[in-house]
Amino acid sequence: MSVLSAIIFLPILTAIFLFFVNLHITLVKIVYMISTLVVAYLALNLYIDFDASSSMQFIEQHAWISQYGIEYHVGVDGVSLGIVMMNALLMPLVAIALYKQRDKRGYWINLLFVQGGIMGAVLALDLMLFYLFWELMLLPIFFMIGLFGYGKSNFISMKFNMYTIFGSLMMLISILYMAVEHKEQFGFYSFALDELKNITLTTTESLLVFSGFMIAFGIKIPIFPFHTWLSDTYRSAPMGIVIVMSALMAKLGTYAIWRFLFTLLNETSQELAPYFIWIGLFGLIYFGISAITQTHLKRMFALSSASHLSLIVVGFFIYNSYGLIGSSYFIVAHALSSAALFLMVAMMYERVQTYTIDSLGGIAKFAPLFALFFAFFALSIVGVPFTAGFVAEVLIILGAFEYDTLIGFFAATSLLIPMLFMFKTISKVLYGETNERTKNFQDLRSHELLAVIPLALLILAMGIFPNYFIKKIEPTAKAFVDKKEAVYHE
Amino acid sequence: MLKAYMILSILLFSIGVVGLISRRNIIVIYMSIELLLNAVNLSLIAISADMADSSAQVMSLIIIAIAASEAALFMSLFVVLFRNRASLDANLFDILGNKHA
Amino acid sequence: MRDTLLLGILLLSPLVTASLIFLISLFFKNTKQTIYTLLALAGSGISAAIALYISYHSYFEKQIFSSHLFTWLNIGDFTIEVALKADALSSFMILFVAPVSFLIHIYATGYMSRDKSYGRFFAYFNLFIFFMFLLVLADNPIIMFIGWEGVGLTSYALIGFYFGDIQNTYAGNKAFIVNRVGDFGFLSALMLLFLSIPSGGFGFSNIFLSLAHIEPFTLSLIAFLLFVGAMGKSAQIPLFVWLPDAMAGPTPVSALIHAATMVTAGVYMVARFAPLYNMTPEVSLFIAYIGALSALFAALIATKQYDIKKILAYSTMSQLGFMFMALGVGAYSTALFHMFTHAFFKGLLFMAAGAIIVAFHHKQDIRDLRGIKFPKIFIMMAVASLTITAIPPFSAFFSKDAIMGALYASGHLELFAMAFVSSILTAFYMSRLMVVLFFNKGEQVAKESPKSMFYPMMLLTLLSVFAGLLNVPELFGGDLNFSHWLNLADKIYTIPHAKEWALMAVNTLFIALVIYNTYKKYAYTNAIIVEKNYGWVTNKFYIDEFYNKTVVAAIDKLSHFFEKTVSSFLIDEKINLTALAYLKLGKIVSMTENGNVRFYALYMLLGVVSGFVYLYWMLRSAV
Amino acid sequence: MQNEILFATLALVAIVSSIVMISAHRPIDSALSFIVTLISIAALFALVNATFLFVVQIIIYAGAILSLILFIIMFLNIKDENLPDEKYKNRWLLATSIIIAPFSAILIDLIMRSDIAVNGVASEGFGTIKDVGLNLFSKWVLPFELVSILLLVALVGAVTLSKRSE
Repeated sequence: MSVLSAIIFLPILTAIFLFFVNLHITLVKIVYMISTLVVAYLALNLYIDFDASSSMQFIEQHAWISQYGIEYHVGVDGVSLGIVMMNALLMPLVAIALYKQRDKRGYWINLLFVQGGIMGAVLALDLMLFYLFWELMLLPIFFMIGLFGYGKSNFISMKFNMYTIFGSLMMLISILYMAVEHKEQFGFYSFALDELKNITLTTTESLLVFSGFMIAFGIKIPIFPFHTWLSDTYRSAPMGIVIVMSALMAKLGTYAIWRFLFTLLNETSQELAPYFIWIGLFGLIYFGISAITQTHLKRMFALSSASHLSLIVVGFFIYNSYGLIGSSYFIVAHALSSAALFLMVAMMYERVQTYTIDSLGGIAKFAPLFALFFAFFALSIVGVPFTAGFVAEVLIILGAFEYDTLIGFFAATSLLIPMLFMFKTISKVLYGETNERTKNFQDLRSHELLAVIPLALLILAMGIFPNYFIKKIEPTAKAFVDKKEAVYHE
Repeated sequence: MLKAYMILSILLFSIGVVGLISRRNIIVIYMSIELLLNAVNLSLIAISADMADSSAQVMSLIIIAIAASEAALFMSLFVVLFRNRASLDANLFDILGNKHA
Repeated sequence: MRDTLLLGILLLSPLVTASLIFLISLFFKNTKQTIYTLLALAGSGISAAIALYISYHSYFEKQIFSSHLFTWLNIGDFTIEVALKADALSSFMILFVAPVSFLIHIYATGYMSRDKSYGRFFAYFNLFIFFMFLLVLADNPIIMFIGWEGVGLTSYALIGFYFGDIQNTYAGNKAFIVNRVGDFGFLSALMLLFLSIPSGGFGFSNIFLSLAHIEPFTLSLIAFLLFVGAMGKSAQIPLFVWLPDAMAGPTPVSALIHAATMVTAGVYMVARFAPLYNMTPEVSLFIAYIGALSALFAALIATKQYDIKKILAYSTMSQLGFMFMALGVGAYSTALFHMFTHAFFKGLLFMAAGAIIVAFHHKQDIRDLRGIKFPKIFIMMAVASLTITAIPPFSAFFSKDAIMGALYASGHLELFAMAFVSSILTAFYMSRLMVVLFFNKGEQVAKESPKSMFYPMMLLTLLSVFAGLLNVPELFGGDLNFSHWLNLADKIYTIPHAKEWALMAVNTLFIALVIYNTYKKYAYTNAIIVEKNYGWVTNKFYIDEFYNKTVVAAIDKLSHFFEKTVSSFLIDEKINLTALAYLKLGKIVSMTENGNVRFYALYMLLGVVSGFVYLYWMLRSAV
Repeated sequence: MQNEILFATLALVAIVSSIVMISAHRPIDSALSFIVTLISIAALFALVNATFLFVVQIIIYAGAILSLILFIIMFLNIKDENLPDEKYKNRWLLATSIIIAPFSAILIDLIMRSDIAVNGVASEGFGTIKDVGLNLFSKWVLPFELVSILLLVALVGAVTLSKRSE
């Protein structure tokens, strides 16, 4: 059993154990902490052992349903490493920050399931396995929104699931189609990424298969116009899930575009890239501007995430190493920042019991630590220098300029638009006069500090010394670009 | 002759089905069911005559016996239903549906 | 090694002290102010000392200090080093940035002494100068951009320092947002520049070597976009709107940001890219026109302002316009020299204004401050005012006169005319300010300013008077030491001495006349009260209103449109309707399952009949 | 020929009376016309020499079952307001007839076109009580026994059902 399998299955097994063994809630939290910490430790080891000079590694491969060529096949490369690290890191931090707020066993069990699901989906190299984990991470979210959500949570969790399952089914059709094609062309079924990329499809076929995948990923990210589940879901979902969704799951959509679409349908992806770049740029501006007049904090950050995710999509589709590295870096940077910011929002909600931006104000006066971290994380989302987001944005913009000057200019608006809503929010939440709600605002407690300080330090480290981190992504990017060149010259 | 009998049987059967589905009065529905049985009996008898084999007659005899037992049950059912609802409307008896769920 | 040590300490001492102050103020609530004071002064003092040392060596021994710290990014060809370099230009910048910052620090310890957020203030303050040093010392444009953004960011924090009033925060927001518009241009330019030059590093020297490879259009685009960045940072038309609002911050902030540091960054950047601008004369000319317009426009608005700090703010914008005019015609070192003197006299003016504001209980309207008695401040402020109006022999006389001369010599007489009018207007609004404040009947007498505020001002007064001597033109027997030191790609303009004398004389004469007339009009009269305080000029030509109505309102409208119309109505509602349609369909279909057995019989019949028909049809077609 | 005329008449009577049965509004009318149907069917049995079944049909159906129905109708004392208000009865009848028409048509068509008649030669005493009885108690004894159980069950069921629940 390799380290990757351990990382995938430890949370899932722990969750199953907690599900069947009725422990006291305190014990549940302790078991949760132990499990996530072990995963974090394993992931850290993985990061250290990760060979920065090669691409795919730690591959583990077992036959599973050999009749149909379905395999248990996992591996990690520079891009997925980032998501794995974030997933491993954020889960214990979420618990540290929120452990006082949630006293339901199901909350923690579902979070563990989500963690395992995301790990599996990130690491899977077999499409059936990927599909399995992709669905596995959805279900806990469905339950969590339904059970612990706010507002019309049943409706919203239903809507979210309908949306995503619709997408997943489209993807399943594409996967099955490719497997059957493989059978027809090579005589045996296979769902392995490396095998499926060899099949030849006609233009129409590849377009349809591409759309099947793209609908699934596009809904999950979300790109325009599949975004309407987003703000309601974020508003309603409990904070643990919001963090997971914005920091990890949405990234998984962009990651999957890169991992699966670009591998399986390289030429089609390149042909369609301009359209998706424009959709991404439109989304960047559209979501950003939509966010400006939001009054609900979680909705606003939801749109803000969507805006940045569109930029990540652009980064992937511009198909050069700057874009790819920038996007991969942005995945990690944004995961850190948005998770941290949502944590801050959760802490704020615990104190003032409201998410409405206009009913806040003056928090900085009594809670300087809170204000400092809130402002810092908000600014890190905007991408000010010395934060990880800045590096990523610069790289993506550079890639965009290399691709096309006009697209570069549009990508560079990411300097402007997020700032408009973020500064408005910072001002209204932290500054101004205190009011009834905020006058007794308690500053950060020590366990909360414990959760946010690592995030802040990591954001700073990634902003000041990006080279150390980027070295791990570079070979992956290089392999990718070489492959692109190969297609280009054919 | 057999064909004529069969056709008549089919026609009577069809009329029975029409009555069974169209009517809401449960007594008429019951009688439609009896008509169905009779239509079948008719065809059995006709076949029996044609093949000169009395087994089919035994069958229809058994059918008649079953019809009789059915009649007994139906009658008691009518009594119970009418007692409870004071109506013979078949549409009233719809607890199978999701309206009452 | 020595270079690394010097530059590293110069750069890091403000950062380290800022972090320390931050941590202390966050975690130890009852720290004495003295500790903050010591840390803050240590941070900027060490930097200032090293800056002077470096400049000294640079000036006299033509040394270049450079240091390579670490590799920031390295992707294929894209290598960004965190490298610092103090060449002549950078040394020149730190020569005034660091000491003036230090003086403002000392001043601020007095000014802010009663403020509860003393620690936070100095944390921001030191952070600000850290970013300023990074901007100035960076050896490649990306690192420069980091400093550039950092300066904007900390200025946001400083302008919105009194966040109890949300308007101050909004002023900070405005500053940063407008700056970021400029940054958008700057970064775009850098990206284009990077992609245009062949590989081999992105240091300044390498960039300038490769400029010849870039096609002219791209080059012009880059030059223009870089200037967009400068527009934002240096408050030129049309990105100047943040500057007057930025006066919401404490006065030392105004002195720091608007005299010596942040606003001058744009000028520095254009001067840094002088080789580039020399190759794109049309963009240079554009810069000159923008500068001229800004100078004139700001000077015009300043004549009708009543807030003491706002007058100075517009005056800053106007002086920056002068600098850009000079940059535009290629007289880089002249522009830089004006920036040098400007740092002193404008810093002094702001400090004096701050002293007045503190002494008179935070009154800022000159109509409420008529006829104040504040002799020491009066003397210093008078010196500064005479300097800014370019009366000989004060320092700005040399710098501004050089600009005028360059403009005249460049042949763009329309620029010269605009500069001339601006200069006259400068004389008017400055003397109006002085006369209203000090030459009126009034009973308000101030307490003495604290020593910590007074001595820095003293020093700046001296510098305002004598700094001009550092770059005396040939006309007066000097040899333009500074210009030779900076050694920039200046265009050299020579005009006959007689003409130069004439220009100077006419200029000075006009200024003197204006001052005299202003005195006559405002001294011991109520002219300032009866003056009409409405109309286009007083309301800054309704530029703010214009931006609010167009840009801000448009974005708001667009946001509502996107959210309400596109997202909710056009997309979400349609998707919900689809879902609803399925729900309706489900209801309709479930109506068939009504529990009524005869209906079930009917369905069975339907099934049987269709089965029959199908089989029959199959049979018929088979036969 | 005589047989054909007789068959035609009886068939016509059976059909018409059954149509009357399914379309009559009041159950008593239905029941009475159903008797006519049953008797004509019994007569049709007789026409093909199924004499025993003829008798059984008359006695059990027309006699026992129908009188039971009539008795129930009387016993329940059904008034007009107890009857379902079958506003769309005729439409329903028409619609269902149309639906079933292809079913009948196809079956009739198939029967007409196929050659199903065996034309076996009937032995002496075919259809008599002896013939049927021998058959019943030799080849069909198990179904016979099962039917008796069924009748018992029905009996018990009927009693249980009509008992008033407390």
